[in-house]
Amino acid sequence: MTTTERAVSPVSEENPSERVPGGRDIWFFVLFESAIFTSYFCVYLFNRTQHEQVFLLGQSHLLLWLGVLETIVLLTSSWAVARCVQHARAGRYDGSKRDALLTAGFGVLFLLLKVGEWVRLIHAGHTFTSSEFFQYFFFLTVIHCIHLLIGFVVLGVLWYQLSDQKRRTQQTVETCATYWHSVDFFWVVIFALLYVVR
Amino acid sequence: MEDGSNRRLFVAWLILVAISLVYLWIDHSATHRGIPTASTVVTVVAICFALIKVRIIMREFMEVRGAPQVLRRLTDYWVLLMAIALLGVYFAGKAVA
Amino acid sequence: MKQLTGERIIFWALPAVAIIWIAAFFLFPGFLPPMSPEWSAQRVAAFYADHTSRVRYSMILFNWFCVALIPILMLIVERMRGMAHRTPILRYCVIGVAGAAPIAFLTATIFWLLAAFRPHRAPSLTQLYNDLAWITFTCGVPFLVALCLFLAVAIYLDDQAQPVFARWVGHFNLLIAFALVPAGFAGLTLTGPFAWNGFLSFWVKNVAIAVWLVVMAVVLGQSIRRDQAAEQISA
Amino acid sequence: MRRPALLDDPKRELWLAWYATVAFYSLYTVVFFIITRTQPPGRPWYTPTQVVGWFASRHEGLLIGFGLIFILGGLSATSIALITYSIRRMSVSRAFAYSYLIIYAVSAVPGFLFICVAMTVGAFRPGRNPEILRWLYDLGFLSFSGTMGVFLIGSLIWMVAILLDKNRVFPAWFGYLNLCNALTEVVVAPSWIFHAGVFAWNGVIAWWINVVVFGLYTGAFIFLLRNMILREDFGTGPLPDLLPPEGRGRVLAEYMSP
Repeated sequence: MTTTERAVSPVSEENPSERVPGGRDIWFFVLFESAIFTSYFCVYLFNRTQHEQVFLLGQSHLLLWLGVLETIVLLTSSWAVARCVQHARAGRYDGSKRDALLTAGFGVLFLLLKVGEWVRLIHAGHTFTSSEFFQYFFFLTVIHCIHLLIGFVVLGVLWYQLSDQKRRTQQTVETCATYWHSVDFFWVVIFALLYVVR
Repeated sequence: MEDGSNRRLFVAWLILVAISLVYLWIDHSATHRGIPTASTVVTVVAICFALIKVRIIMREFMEVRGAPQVLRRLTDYWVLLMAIALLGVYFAGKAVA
Repeated sequence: MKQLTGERIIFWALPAVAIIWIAAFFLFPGFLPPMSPEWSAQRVAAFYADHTSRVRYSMILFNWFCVALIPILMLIVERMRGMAHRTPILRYCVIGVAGAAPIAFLTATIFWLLAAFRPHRAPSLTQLYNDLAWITFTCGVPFLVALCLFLAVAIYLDDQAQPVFARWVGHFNLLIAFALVPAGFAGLTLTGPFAWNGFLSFWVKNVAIAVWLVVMAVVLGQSIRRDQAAEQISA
Repeated sequence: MRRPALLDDPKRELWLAWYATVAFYSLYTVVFFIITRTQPPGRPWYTPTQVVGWFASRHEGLLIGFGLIFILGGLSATSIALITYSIRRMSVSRAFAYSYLIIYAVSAVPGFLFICVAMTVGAFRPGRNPEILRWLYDLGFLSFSGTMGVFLIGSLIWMVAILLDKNRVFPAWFGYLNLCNALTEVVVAPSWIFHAGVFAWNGVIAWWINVVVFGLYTGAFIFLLRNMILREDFGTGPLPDLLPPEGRGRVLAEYMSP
């Protein structure tokens, strides 16, 4: 079914109300990967209720404002890539490329903040093996950062697409953006679960 | 029209940032003398806010708003499913503990 | 022409490989007769303490021999190109096991060499290395079995007037695969024909491997010679 | 004597490899889950005495089950070969196909021969020092689950090939499923660190969730490989769409006629 769909799909100027942004296949990934993440979250939440004090104590060592800042940085990069898609659709590739750079820039900023946070925690003696809360903390943040690193490769593909007229297809641009947004919303949930949930 | 959709993205971003900032205040309400305390209300609100943000990201940033109905429905059900799973496990865990 | 020259060099390295193999077999003090799995830890430790040098030198040779098999197996893969197959898939199957089969035996030599490296350690540890070596050596045949099965299928499907390997080579490979089967169950018993020193698991299995190598070498040589003759006629 | 129809099928080698793949995965499941009961894995927090009991309770199962793997385990090469073939059929560099082939071919020894040897040696001499028995137990489980680099890099190679391919050999969603599978292999890594909990080698995250994803992934690729064989036209361009059963014979007949 999908193969037939792909043959028809390099759409650019179809009726927008009938178009799956980025194509169906990337949405399969978004939904499947969020199901996997949800299963991790469920395991975390369940164990959290079983050892509430340990998790609360662990949580008290996090800096909430830093988490909020990271969230805003990643949301901004997501916003930039959404603008990038719109510019590309309108044929304004210069603007599109500028927004792609902004996306990557905010992505790098997020990564730097994250690494700084890890270093701070590890120096304070909170490591992957130090307590149950930090097991989950490092697991979820690291697996998310691996998604982010893959995201940089995806942005590379996006850049490569935008920088040559012959290669450009709106579908690929949207696929890349969809991946990046999914990295963003995984973080939104991870942030709420690690920093805010009580 | 292009400016309109750009403004729409900006508004979506503003709302997302605002919800993120609300977390600071939520957190404040469940901290007693600098030590976090357990709170079901905070947990439920935090999860719901996160999933609302997920839905906004999907609708506005990922352009599900203009996608076929199947995808619109599917993503909504998916977010709903995540909410049921997370809150279900949380309350089940509470009941067991 | 150049290609066949290379293949002939690999092919005529076989006798040298065989010498290493035979030397290793006779040098290792635990093959004639094979060490019994019933030996106590003390006796195993004493064996390695008494025969340290012979174990070491024989297993170094055996280690070389295992890996020397890989180029020979690749010659067979190259012969398979001439078969009347529609797809390269059987070649991929053979390549898929051609690495693992010798490496399984290489792993066994590592355990034997470790056992002989510090023979005066606690006897239970030497016994552990000895068991790991013998089980890996005896049971580690899955890739050889699969290799024989893949070759048999490849030969049966090679339906052309002048097949690369004659049909009986296919039957022969099936027979060898069958002869290797008992060795897989050597862990089940310490005595009898299935034990690692038993008639089926040691003698039948190792003779089968030896016969397979000799027979495959002969048919490989014939096939290379035939190609060479055909090339000279066309030239 | 009549020749079986399969012998005249130009896809006979592909079908043989496919059926062998199905047979291999069935055997694998039966041996690991039923005969040896080594999956779900034993507990990593067992004391040496408990490990002795673990081996004792499945003595015959381990020896017979892994005996079957010692004989038929090499059939794993058929699925590797079929996947290598699928990548060769794509419009991508052969480097992808050969990388895939070599990764899986070489990792067979640490990936599943080690657990068979370690468990056989453990069950083979039950009177061994319990500490040593636990050493074998650890070697078995960790070598089996902990060879995560194979599936990580292997899946990524396959993913990139699928996403670049213009011959439509696999649907793109399966390319992305490879990414999901690769990411679950990252999650196995903590099993080298923890003796208990959700990240241990039998943990909810490091084992149960992964096994579900891996099962779905394996089922999907076995099904898609079958479709690929049905669609194969032995050309170098895009693979045709999958036809309904009645149409397939006609295409094959056209292909066979000179």
